[in-house]
Amino acid sequence: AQDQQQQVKEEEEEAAVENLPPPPQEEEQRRERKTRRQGPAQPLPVQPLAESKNMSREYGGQWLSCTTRHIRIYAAYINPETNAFDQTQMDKLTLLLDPTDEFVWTDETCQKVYDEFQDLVDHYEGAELSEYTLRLIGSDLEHFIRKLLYDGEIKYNMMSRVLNFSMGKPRIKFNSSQIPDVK
Amino acid sequence: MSLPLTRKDLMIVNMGPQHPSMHGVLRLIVTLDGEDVIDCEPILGYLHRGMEKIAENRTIIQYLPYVTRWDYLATMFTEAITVNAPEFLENIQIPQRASYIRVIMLELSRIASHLLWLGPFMADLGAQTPFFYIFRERELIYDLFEAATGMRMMHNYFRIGGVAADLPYGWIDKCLDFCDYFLRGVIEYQQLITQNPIFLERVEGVGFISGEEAVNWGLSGPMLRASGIQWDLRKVDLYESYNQFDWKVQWQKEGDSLARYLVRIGEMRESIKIIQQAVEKIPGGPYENLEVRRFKKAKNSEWNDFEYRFLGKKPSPNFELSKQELYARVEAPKGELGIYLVGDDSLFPWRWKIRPPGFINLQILPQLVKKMKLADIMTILGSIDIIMGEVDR
Amino acid sequence: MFPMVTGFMSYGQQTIRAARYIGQSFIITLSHTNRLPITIHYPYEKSITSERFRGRIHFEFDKCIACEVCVRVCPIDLPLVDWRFEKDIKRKQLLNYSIDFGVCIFCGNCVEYCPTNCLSMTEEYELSTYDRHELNYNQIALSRLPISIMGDYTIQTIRNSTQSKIDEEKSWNSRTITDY
Amino acid sequence: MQQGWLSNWLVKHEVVHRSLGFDHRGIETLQIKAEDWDSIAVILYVYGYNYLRSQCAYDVAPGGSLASVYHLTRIQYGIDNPEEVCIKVFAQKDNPRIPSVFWIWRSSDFQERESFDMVGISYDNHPRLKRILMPESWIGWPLRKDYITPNFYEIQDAH
Amino acid sequence: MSLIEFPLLDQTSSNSVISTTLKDLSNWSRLSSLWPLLYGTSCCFIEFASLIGSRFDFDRYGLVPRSSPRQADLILTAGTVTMKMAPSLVRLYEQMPEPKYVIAMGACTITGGMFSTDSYSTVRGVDKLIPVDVYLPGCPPKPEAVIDALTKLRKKISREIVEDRTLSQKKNRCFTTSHKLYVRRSTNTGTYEQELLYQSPSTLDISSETFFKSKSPVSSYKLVN
Repeated sequence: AQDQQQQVKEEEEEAAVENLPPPPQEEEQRRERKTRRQGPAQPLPVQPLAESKNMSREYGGQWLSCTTRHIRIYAAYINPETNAFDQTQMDKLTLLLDPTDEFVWTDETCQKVYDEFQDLVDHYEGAELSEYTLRLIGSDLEHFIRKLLYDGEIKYNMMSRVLNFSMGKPRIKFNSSQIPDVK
Repeated sequence: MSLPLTRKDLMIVNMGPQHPSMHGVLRLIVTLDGEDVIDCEPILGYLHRGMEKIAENRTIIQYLPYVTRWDYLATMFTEAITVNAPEFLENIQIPQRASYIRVIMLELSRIASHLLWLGPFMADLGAQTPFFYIFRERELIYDLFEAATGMRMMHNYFRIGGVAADLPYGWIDKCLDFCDYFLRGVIEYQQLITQNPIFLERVEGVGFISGEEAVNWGLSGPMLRASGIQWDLRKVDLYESYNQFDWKVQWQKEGDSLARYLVRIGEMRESIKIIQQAVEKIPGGPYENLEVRRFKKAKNSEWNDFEYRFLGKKPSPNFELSKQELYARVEAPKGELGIYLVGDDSLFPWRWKIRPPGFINLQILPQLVKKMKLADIMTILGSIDIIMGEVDR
Repeated sequence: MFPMVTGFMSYGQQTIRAARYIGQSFIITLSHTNRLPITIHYPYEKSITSERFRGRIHFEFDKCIACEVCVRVCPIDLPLVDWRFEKDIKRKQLLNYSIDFGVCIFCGNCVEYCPTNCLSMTEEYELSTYDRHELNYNQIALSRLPISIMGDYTIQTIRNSTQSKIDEEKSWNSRTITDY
Repeated sequence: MQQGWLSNWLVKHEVVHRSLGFDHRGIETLQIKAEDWDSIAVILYVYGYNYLRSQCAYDVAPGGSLASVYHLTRIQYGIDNPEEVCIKVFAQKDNPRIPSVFWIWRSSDFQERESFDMVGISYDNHPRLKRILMPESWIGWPLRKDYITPNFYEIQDAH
Repeated sequence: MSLIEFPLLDQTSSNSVISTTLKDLSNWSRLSSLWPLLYGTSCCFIEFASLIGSRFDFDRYGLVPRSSPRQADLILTAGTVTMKMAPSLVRLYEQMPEPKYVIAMGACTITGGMFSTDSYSTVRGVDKLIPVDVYLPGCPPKPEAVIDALTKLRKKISREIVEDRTLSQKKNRCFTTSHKLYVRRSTNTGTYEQELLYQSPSTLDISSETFFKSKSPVSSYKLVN
């Protein structure tokens, strides 16, 4: 057990280092992986007979999720039509994109986010399935959405019930390169 | 212990973090065998906001508004400890009037805290009426606080070396009126609650803690005093000017929920006694140590002496903490509220450890609810009197 | 036979005891019948806030010397002071000043430490909006004076207990909340 | 360095420790090696320190060691100025391990878990040492001076 | 105008007298029985509780505090929401029946307030989690201010067009994929006191051994602020 803990502590040290911006070769690997995957990311086929099931208490009995406004990631299978929520299928991740309709989405922009999501899931291969990891994925997706918004690819949905402009007030002639990059 | 680990008929109930009688965002995972509690795991941290980390990046002046959010029922106590720790660290004297004002405010705050313990505690037991009664009194305390400090709950009133402002005109009379009124209120509560047969059935003998156990678990405040230990930091530590008043430590020896209830009710009356005495003989003079001692430069000069050099009118926003450490504490309504402060010769403390009474008192909960009934969890949790703001910080 | 009798007797005693406590509680309830109602019918009646009440911050542009003390004592470094150093007058010229009330916690530190008293607390607390970005007040919005509750003739004002003592001699046409 | 009487007492009974002087309120501070701490804790408990007021862990310096501080008090019947002592145990940052005093003072239950959660000291023999305040899957020790907050969307400034 | 898309001006809803009256009736009935969820995490909840008390008495507005989200249609997020609490808040919100309204009460839930700097666990504003109808600043707001926010919410409801909802009922944007992440058991299993009896030698179950060996967080879009 001691070795194990020592190892953990070493990794702890690494963690502090690795929270810094990723080194350039990391970026290259990402790009590489992007090119490796052919075509757009495909969702898994719909399971028409899926039922809502809950997890056992060994896994906490709670939804393992990342729940920000525009990105909801659940470690479960969700049927898109019936909303059946099968929590026992923990080998699947389901992304619900902008359930509160803050933005206007087209199929292309949706697909962009799905591609990004697939890339991130591939990147975290072998990492632990925990709320922390899902949050990392979800936060990166939120940043991606913000970039899309500032580049004008998606727009605020002015027909939605509430107008929060939660990613910043609309501004004229402003894009993501003008956002100061604070470390 | 002959209980098998996994029995088929054990039921696991998840209470919280959003549950009306969880006093905030506590989460309990309770393992039940029928009605009996076999195991109870408290999960905290749903309100963890990183107060200690924030303190490491704030001057004391900047940090003062934060502290009332630890224990938002007894707000004055958190402010008191936040100014007391640097005062001890830098040997700042406070004028007598400021000390008296502080005592009055602290005791009012203690009453407010105990009141807001009483209401939800009775609501947990099924009695809804006291909740409305206590809010009637609490609003009066809020009025007093708002008149003196400007806010109903988050006062930001204490300063290093005194208080932020003197009491407004007419406040003292109103405070005395409140004392007279509240003594009647306490009698009303006792008539309504203390003799009530249903209440007695539900609290008597529930959640028993022996004296040794209480000390070993590090309990403090009414939890400790209800188990027969006369331990009140106001008597033990002699801070502010509590030794100038005539009052008694409230304690009981039964150690159950009823004893804790009686201790708190008694403390409210003692607090009124202290307020009445303090208001009667409040001295004149400045409400703030207008000249905060100049550190480092003239180390050994006596305060107010000829050689003594004064720094300025108000404690400057750049109040510097010297490279020393200490553990300061006050007797908050829930127990011992302590600060372990490590200074670093800079504006910011190096470490600001909060010793919250609720956090320490809560850890006995799993042991207390074991082998009790499910409905007793509410009683026991209510009698511990936790506030998640200070448990999680 | 004997245990049954004692059972009945103890049951009877309990009943009497319970009835007595219920009666006692009812007396307390009834004792409240002759006091005045204490509910404030808020939009039509408003309680007068205390003089030290910390509401929205009022800012006077001309008094400010851009010293940034308010920023330094603010727990979150909130006030945004935008100034430029003017070489000809050798002084800092304030350009913009803004406080975001979506972040402000109304602690009053800035008001207490402001050297020129250009900041002050008003009694305005009805600040809720539909859009969070509207809460970011610039110097123009900050210098707006709120309508005093006492000056508003459509509203009945209510003094709470701490004010009634002070102005006893003044005859206001306002209700007072007292429980005493 | 002036030695307090408790330090003298411990010297008399050949207990390994180092006196760190007195803190600002005149409470004696002792440093004890991590490997001796469980046995010395028993000695102190038997001596009469039955009340663990507070347990605190902090990062002594960036890149330096970690410290675990214990404030002990002796509660007795009818005593006004009880004896107090402050114990410091230091641990290396790469492998911070300190014996737990859970089995002596139960009051350290949550506090040691909190110290584990915040600073990352692992207390040996603590029965349920896991994260208490942060989510259970959190990574990193937030109260260390070299902690870097992750780039989560929720904790970035509202735009 | 790069960021917003204005609503089309061709209103599809008919503006006849009868439908308007019906709309008004439904809005009126909605706004006069807003049942709030008793959701409170910290200090603001105490002010919210004073509203229940006799001096402010918010039952005057038809507000009956409910403990279950299934019966509530208004949530006042009273108090700080931390990252640990965020999934619970979203879950509570999702469990509420439509139509549901949110009032962000207090500075913490608008922008993070006093915890918007240096805190490593506070969510900076609940509109990062759920849509917010009315923002109510103050720390904590006075109970009168809460009533004022409620009045503004009622005003908003009274102007609401029912067709909005049905129009926006679109299909879910849902994407399921399989992952190769390592699944771990939770440590919060409800066996707490029992662990004392069994004394496993290494209860220290620090996860994430595999995490940092190969992985580092991908932070390619560092759009911080």
